[in-house]
Amino acid sequence: MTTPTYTPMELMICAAASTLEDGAMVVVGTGAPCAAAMLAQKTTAPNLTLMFEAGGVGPRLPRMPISVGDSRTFYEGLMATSMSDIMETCQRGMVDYTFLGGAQIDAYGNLNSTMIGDNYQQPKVRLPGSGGASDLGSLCWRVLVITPHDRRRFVEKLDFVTTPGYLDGPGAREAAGLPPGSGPYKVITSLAVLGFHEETKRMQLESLHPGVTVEQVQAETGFQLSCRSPLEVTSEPTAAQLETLRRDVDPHRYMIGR
Amino acid sequence: MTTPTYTPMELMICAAASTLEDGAMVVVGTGAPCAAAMLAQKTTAPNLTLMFEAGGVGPRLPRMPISVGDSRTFYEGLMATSMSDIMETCQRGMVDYTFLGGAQIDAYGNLNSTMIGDNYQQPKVRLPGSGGASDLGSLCWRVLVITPHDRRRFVEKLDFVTTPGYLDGPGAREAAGLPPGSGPYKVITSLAVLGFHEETKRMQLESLHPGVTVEQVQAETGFQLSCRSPLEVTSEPTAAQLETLRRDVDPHRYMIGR
Amino acid sequence: MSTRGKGSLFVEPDCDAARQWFREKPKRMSDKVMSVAEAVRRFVADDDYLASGGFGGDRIATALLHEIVRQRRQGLSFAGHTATHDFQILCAGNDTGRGQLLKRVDIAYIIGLEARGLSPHARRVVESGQIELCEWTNYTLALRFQAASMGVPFLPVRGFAGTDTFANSAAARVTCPYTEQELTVVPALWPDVAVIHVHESDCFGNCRIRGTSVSDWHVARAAKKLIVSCERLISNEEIRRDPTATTIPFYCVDAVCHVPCGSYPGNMPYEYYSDEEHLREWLTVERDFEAYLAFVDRLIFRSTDFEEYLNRCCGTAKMQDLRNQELYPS
Amino acid sequence: MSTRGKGSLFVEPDCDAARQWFREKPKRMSDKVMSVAEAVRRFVADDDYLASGGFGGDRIATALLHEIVRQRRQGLSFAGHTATHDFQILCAGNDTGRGQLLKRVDIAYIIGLEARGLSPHARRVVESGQIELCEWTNYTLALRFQAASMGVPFLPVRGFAGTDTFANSAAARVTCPYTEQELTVVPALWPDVAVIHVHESDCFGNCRIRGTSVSDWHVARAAKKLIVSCERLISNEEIRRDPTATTIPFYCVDAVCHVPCGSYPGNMPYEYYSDEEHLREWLTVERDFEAYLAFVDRLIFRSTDFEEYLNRCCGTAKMQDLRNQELYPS
Repeated sequence: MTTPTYTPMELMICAAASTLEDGAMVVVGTGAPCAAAMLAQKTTAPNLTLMFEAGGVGPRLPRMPISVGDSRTFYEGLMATSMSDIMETCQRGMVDYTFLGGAQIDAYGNLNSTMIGDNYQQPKVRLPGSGGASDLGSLCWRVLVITPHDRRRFVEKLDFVTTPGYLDGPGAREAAGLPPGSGPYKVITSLAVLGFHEETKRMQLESLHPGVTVEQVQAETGFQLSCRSPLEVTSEPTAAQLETLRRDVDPHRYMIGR
Repeated sequence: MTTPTYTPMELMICAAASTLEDGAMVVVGTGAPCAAAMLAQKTTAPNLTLMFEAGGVGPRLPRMPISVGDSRTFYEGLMATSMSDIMETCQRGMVDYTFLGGAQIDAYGNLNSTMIGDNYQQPKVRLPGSGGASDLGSLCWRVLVITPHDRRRFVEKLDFVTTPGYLDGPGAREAAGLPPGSGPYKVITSLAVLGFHEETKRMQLESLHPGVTVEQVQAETGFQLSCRSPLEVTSEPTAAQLETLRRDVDPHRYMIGR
Repeated sequence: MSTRGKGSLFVEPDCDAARQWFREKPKRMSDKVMSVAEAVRRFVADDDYLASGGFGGDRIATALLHEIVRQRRQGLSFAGHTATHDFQILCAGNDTGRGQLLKRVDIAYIIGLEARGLSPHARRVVESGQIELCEWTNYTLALRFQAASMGVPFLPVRGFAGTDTFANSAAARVTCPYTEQELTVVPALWPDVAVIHVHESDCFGNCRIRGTSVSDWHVARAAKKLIVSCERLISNEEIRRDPTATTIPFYCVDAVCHVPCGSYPGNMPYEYYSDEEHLREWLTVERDFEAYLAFVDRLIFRSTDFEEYLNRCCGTAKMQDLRNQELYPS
Repeated sequence: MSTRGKGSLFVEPDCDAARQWFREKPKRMSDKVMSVAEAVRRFVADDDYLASGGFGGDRIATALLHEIVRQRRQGLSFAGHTATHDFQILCAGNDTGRGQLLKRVDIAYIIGLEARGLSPHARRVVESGQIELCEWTNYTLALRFQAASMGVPFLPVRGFAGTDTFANSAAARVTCPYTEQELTVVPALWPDVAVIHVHESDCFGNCRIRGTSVSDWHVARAAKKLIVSCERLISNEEIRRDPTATTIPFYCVDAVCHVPCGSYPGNMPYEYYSDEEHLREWLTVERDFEAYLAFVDRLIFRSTDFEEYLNRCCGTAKMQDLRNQELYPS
């Protein structure tokens, strides 16, 4: 038996897809998260319900949407509704997962998609802002992040907390009035899969991608990482995953070509 | 020229219709208010927009609805929406008029449609309750009442304040947080048309129906009435009003037969 | 002014408890079609808080309401949100020798059937003092469903204050942090179970409603368990042909019952008008208690199902007449 | 935690002032069809607070936005509620030698065009510090429109707290009178004027939208003045044939502009897909400031109207291709 060859992006998408169990509801964005959700739906989670923040519910995605509000997000869908309906559905506790990203992430899974720099009035780079991220990161049960892994992104202190992770540690979400039991769940990077320590709420290594070392991951991370024990090796994409991903999910290689 | 003959109910409906100016928006119920609004629309106020609290907007009423939620309320209508949309439209200040009724009314135009008796826990008669009345009476600009005139209804003190009129006098609505400038406007009865004194906010006689005296009205009223000066005589229905009312609005004499 | 009405809260506005419920609610697209009897057996429990869709006598889930009475549920709380004929049906479970179906009622509008008059039996039930009451209005009760469907503990409203209605409600007052204005707020209301009649549903519970939605958009989303009955069972392909038309998504729904004419004797927009003759019969017969007992015995308790009721009250000729009244009013 | 973010309120959440406006708004069913130029001239004033419907590059009122730029409105406030290409268009009015169109922006999402990347010119405008900013999120900004459309000064939300986003917003905290829980509330936002592109409207402004409504149901009701552009002008009879389909009623609308392909280069559900090629051209050309000035000069300032822009960017063959992409995606 030969090991299938795959790109880091393919590994990330497949790892993310494996996280989504059948019968769950997930608010997804464009790009890798959408590919992961589509892949899950076409393989292990046929009853996964995809939702998009502009109002699309349960589409038969003909191809990946370019915008989370474009018509692909409700193509042959179950419902085309409003942004409020989606957000309220999250707020009342119906939605299991969301995928978020950002320019920076810290040890507690807080995310920055607002600005780089140390002065809000005069940012070095002004980024788009929260969009729906802060809402979804507050209101869905579990937040998944897919991101390249480097020191510029994995930082000790964010320039701006756009979206709450575990804020400054245990109990902080609840103290801020965010729903108990919600928060960051997995961070799937180009090097590893990370989770959050149950008590400290700090990010910890759960599995290394094949061939990657702890030292390599730590070197690309701006804060101290602990390791869950036993530390595992990330499952490689299955042949079925890769075939479906390449043939049905992203035939034009929008994502996996990156 | 002969005076047209008409019933007291016809007079009340025509007087109410004359109150509604063209281009206004009005939330109506079933019965006399609906007849008045239809009559206004077919005579002097073609641009009157009828709304019903269950969600009907701008129907071409084929006949009078039996329920404010039945399908007549949006028959060939402009919009079939929700109760919240109607109430919110009132709350944000779009709606000029509403018609309300009740088992009792007091000098400040407060209305009771909840119970008769002096003990809430054990009422002599339990009535349906507010329905949308308290909402509409709070949120529309002007409240119109069409009612038979007798001492049982026109009382010094209500058994239960279901719907706020001017509560206990000047400034009370505003103090309760109700929108400034809103409140009871006209009370059209079987004997007279009454309004509210600008300063005291108490009900006052504005016009007597033909042949009715001040003494007669006062005798049927459980609180002291003042008179606007000059006190007028209620305009009789015009021949055009009566013809339209009888032929187009209520051909089956549901209301005008009473 | 008091800062909180003295009425009782029948449901605590606890968002986090509700979140936990909704988290665990099954969200697979499974076939949920079942009989009315099974749906009520599985999803309506004694002591549940019940909400009923439509507008009293318009687009009501008559078959489901009958079945709740027939299965003799006990101790229910109920949202009397312009409840007219629906409330009248439920009252057949009180003081008719089968325990007490209704125990607590949030009132906006009950007992009356709008222009048709008051229900004598509903008056008997409510005036006897056996039911705990809390006063609301149509909008504030709608707003309570909206708060629940949004997942927040309260929503503000500008009306309602200064009245005995407020004083006998469980509404409260807060100060607006922007305007310093005092405002009324109402607490979120998650019904344990709701019954809603719709025009069309697929087997998973994706539903369409034509005409006014009254408060059902919010009721459907606020309810912990939701049973829908539908005039027509349609394919999932048909739902997907026009996703804009979907009013209630499958993940809100626990059971789908196919009940043609299911709103009878109520009005169903674009389908059939209300049977005013039969509704008048209810009101008349209720005046005579013995006659009333025989009436509900025959029509509800000793009918096997809604179809039998329908056959007893409304033959095909009459239904055709109601369809004509609806489609060609004059 | 601070009880109020330090961001500025660009619009006071004064329900009573808004009520007065809505009371005086004309509510006759009059013919409101007019040209884009006339609608903008009459209903968009300098210093207005502007809201834009759709979702950045999906169902946007491109023609109206171009015209606002072309007529050189100054000092506008703007709701950046997933504002992508719409924000990019408005930024053509800043730093291009014609004063400053944008002055203050409530931000949920601007500058970025989702997966397409960031707009260099929008970054120039925002990073220069000339625009006053206040931070929000997509939902909280939607909720601000909802509060305004409901006529209440604020609405609560459970998210958003504990972040720098909150700290730089004008959100506040209140205590729930039922649960004693601290909750975030956001202030009502009444835009002076909103522009929304819809599928169909009659001449009075009764509108239909197919597909997701994003926040437009609330934006339309919150806006003091509302201009709609539509793909198709339909008869009032057609509106009355299906009142359930009406999303925006005439009494919210001040002007109706018939603009086929009016969302181009954005996506219009069931009509045409976004022109990604043209959107890429905008992003590319913006990198070179001189080229950018010439680009917007030619396409906006020196085009007479949207039709001319459309002819310059998108011939019939390309539009047919976008229609095919929309209707037969693969």
